[in-house]
Amino acid sequence: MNMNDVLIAILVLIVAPIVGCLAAGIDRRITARLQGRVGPPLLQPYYDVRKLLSKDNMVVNKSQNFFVVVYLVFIVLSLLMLIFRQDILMIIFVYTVASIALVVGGMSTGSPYARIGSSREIMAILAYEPILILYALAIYLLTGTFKLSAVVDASTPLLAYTPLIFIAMIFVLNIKLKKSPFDYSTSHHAHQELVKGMLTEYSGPGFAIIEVAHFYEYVFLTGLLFVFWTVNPLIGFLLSTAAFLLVIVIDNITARIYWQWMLKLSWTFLLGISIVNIAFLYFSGVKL
Amino acid sequence: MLENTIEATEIKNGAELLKTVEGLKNDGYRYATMICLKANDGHDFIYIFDKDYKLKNLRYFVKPGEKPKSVSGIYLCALLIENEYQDLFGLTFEGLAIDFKGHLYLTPNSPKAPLA
Amino acid sequence: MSLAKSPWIIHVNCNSCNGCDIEVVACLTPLYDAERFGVLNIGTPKQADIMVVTGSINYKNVNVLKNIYNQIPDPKVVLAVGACASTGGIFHDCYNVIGGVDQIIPVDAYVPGCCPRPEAILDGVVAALSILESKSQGKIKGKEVKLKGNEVPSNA
Amino acid sequence: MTTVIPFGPQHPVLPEPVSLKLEIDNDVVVGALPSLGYVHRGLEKFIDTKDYNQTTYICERICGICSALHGITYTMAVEKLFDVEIPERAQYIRVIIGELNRVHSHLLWLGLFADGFGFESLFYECWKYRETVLDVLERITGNRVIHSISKVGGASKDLTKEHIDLILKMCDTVEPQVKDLEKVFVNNYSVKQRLVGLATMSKQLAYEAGTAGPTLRGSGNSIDLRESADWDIYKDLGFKPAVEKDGDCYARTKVRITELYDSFKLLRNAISKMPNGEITTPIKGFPTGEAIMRTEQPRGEVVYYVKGKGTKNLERLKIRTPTFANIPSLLLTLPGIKLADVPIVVLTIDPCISCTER
Amino acid sequence: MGMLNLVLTNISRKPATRLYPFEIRAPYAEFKGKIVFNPENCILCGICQKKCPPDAIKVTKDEKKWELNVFRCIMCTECVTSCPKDCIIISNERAKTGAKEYIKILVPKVDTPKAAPPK
Repeated sequence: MNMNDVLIAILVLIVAPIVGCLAAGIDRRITARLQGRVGPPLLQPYYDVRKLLSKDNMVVNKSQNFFVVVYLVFIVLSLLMLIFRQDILMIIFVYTVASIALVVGGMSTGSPYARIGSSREIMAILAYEPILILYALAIYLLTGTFKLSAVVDASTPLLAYTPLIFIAMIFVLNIKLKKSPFDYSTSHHAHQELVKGMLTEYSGPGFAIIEVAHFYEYVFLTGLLFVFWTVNPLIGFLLSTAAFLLVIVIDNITARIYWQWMLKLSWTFLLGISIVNIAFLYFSGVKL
Repeated sequence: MLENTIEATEIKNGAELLKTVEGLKNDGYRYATMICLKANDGHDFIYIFDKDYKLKNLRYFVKPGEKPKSVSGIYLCALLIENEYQDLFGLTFEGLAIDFKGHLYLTPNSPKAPLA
Repeated sequence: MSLAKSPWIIHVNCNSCNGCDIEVVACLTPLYDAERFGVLNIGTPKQADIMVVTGSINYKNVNVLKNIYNQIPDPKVVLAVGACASTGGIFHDCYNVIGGVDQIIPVDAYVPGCCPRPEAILDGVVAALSILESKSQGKIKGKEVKLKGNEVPSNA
Repeated sequence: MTTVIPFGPQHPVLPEPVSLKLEIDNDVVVGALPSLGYVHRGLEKFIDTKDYNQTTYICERICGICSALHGITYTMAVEKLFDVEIPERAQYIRVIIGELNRVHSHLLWLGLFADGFGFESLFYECWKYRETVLDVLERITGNRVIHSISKVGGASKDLTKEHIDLILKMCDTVEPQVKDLEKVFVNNYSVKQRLVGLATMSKQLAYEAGTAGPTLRGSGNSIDLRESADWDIYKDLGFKPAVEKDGDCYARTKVRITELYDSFKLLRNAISKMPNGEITTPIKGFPTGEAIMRTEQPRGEVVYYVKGKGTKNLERLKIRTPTFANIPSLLLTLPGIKLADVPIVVLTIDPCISCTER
Repeated sequence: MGMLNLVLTNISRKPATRLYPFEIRAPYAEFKGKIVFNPENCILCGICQKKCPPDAIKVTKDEKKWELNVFRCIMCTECVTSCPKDCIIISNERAKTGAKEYIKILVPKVDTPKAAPPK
């Protein structure tokens, strides 16, 4: 690790939450416009975080704060690993640890809403995890290594051989951003079934840290989609932005459906198209 | 003397009430509601049933101290209104499907039997 | 200035006739869009700043109200919306009504009307914001309302 | 092992304190017990201190959503005690305000229902259209929510030519918007996933459980008090009840959407047939006797029983509201459904807790 | 695809929002905003107090005082229609939001009431 890497790491730590905050602001603004409203200012997520930091922290138990910090640290870690083009399989597992930390934090509070929200989040993890693994597998098949740097250094974009996995990844983005139709565990707007789901018992600074971690998560998730077209960073950026906008529109034109439906969708349709894509890669033996 | 009283069939005792209500259910009547009035130290009940937009009323006088019979065994939907009268008039119904024990609306702190 | 830009409200219906409630919800809908000020209707008291109370207090919901009030982290502001929440309104001498919200918990601002227009409720939220700001600067804590069975104040 | 989840009393899906103790076994409800009393004010006692005119305002505040029809039903019940016939124009005014009330109430319910299954943008859409109706009501009666249009002996405000134009214009703008909404509620895949086959009640069950309004009609029972003789003006307007056979949440939604169209038709008919003339009859003396009056509110049939004793105060006022009749049906439909469906099933009867508990 | 149409129309049009504190729609003339009392002609008959359903109006004859609890008033306009001297009017302005408010007005000139107040 040289000096340059440390600088990049620090830069990422500073820039990622700003980008994520703007993305969250754009998300809320576009959602409002789709609903025929004016919507909050662009920097509203930042105001929210600032306010939450100045409030009292009411916790049910001490471990709750610990899990929040674990969540933040592992999200940041997975983002840094993505930036430094590390092992994609490793990135996925670190990211899963982050999600699990949040689930355990929700479980530890004992509130029935948080518990049900957490168990639904586990279902969500079950739903998207196989697709992420297949995504990693596709990279392995195409480059012969799990290292992301191989994808970045290649001259053909990843999307050229993995269009079906890209579609599946858009659904993963949808599930992870907790947008309708997959917003059962918790979400920013929807509050109908479980109040705030697994985040019900968080308040003040604890909740602010979750929000900040969400900003990192926005960047990380769109980063995973960016990988599909690294040859030309501009196209990669447009691609991930388009996917992000698509998720917002889908959020606004669907109702929330059951987690059973989500599992069915991901284990049949999404897994199906991913496997078809993998099979194509395996049998044709194409390389980037 | 009151004018425009509503037509109602007089019922003598609890057993007759249950029998009549049973008969009305078999005739395809729908339970609308029941009205409780204070009268001569006791309570006057008016049961209202509906079929094809026509009302059928039963009037039943509950003597002071008598425990009225619940019709919630026949019409389940009667349980809410009977629980309500337990709260508001301090009555005790016999054979309620779900008994809130006089705490459907009121808590131990609120006024007791406010309409009695 | 940190609080005034992102007030999250929790709406508590105590004894209201729905008139004020639907107007509170109407504030969030496209025509009035309270989210312009960063207002979010949050379901859980632990993340709320402003408590919007509609309707008067009765003997059964008094503990619900106290519970929710105690769960909101400081600084917090209580906004009483409508005639019933302010004074008991038309129901003030019903047997099961204790009175306005201020009989039980400290109220910071009132919105008159039966029912208040959404504009009036927005005015109330704006008034609550400045109170919230001064409370946060002066580090004023809301006092804990004791929960003891179903007890009610003697003056009620 | 079953866990007990307290649904409410402060639950964000409903702006009202409905409280259900749900026994959950693996995400499936096995038992439900409603817990009422969070909105109980005790209005039926109020008649001791307020005279029969003031009681109109109290009845209107039983519920802020169907407020106009509460006021109208109460005044019609008291008019039965006085045995007076009110002018025809006043009756038409009551029909018009009542139908406007129904339009706004059904749009409100559609919105809340959409919110219940997590469809935020549809919720906002419904409430956006509802504002047009509220604007018209405000222009006519001076208040957005509580209208105070009916008083004992007639109507308190007359409809001017301008008001009638406003209503007709409102019908023309809102009707196509309802068509847009209907497309989403009836055709959207995700909405159908949630609603079809949920909380089904057979025709017989719904009838015997004493349900009222769209809950009853959604199960194939053609019972609508507007068809009965109690409020005979609807006969002249050519009213037919909206009925669906399936008895699930989807059918109840369709009933309400059809009723919206019916209301627009009734409004147009009523306006074209409205006669000129007086809007009030003088009332002399004090009410005596007893009377039962029933009308069809947006949520179903409401039963008013009034008893006068010859003074300015009534002796007894009893109100059986539609939600009061519909809540027992929840005990029958809730067991066996998923926890995620509880808000939808509770909302599908269009619960109005402040009506129920008064 | 009905909803897609709706959201796309929404985003292509101007938002429906009325920017309330910056853009105020003039209240309708019919709107019942608040009670305005004009003490000039008041005879302290107390009919408004008797008619008021929420008991918001209090008339004290000895102190010549007319009081209105603004936060209890329900804008039913019973007092407006029943006032024999037309002292009470309803304005289409909204009552103020904020601290609790009582209107207390001293009635300057009191004639003996011509019509005896009802019992």
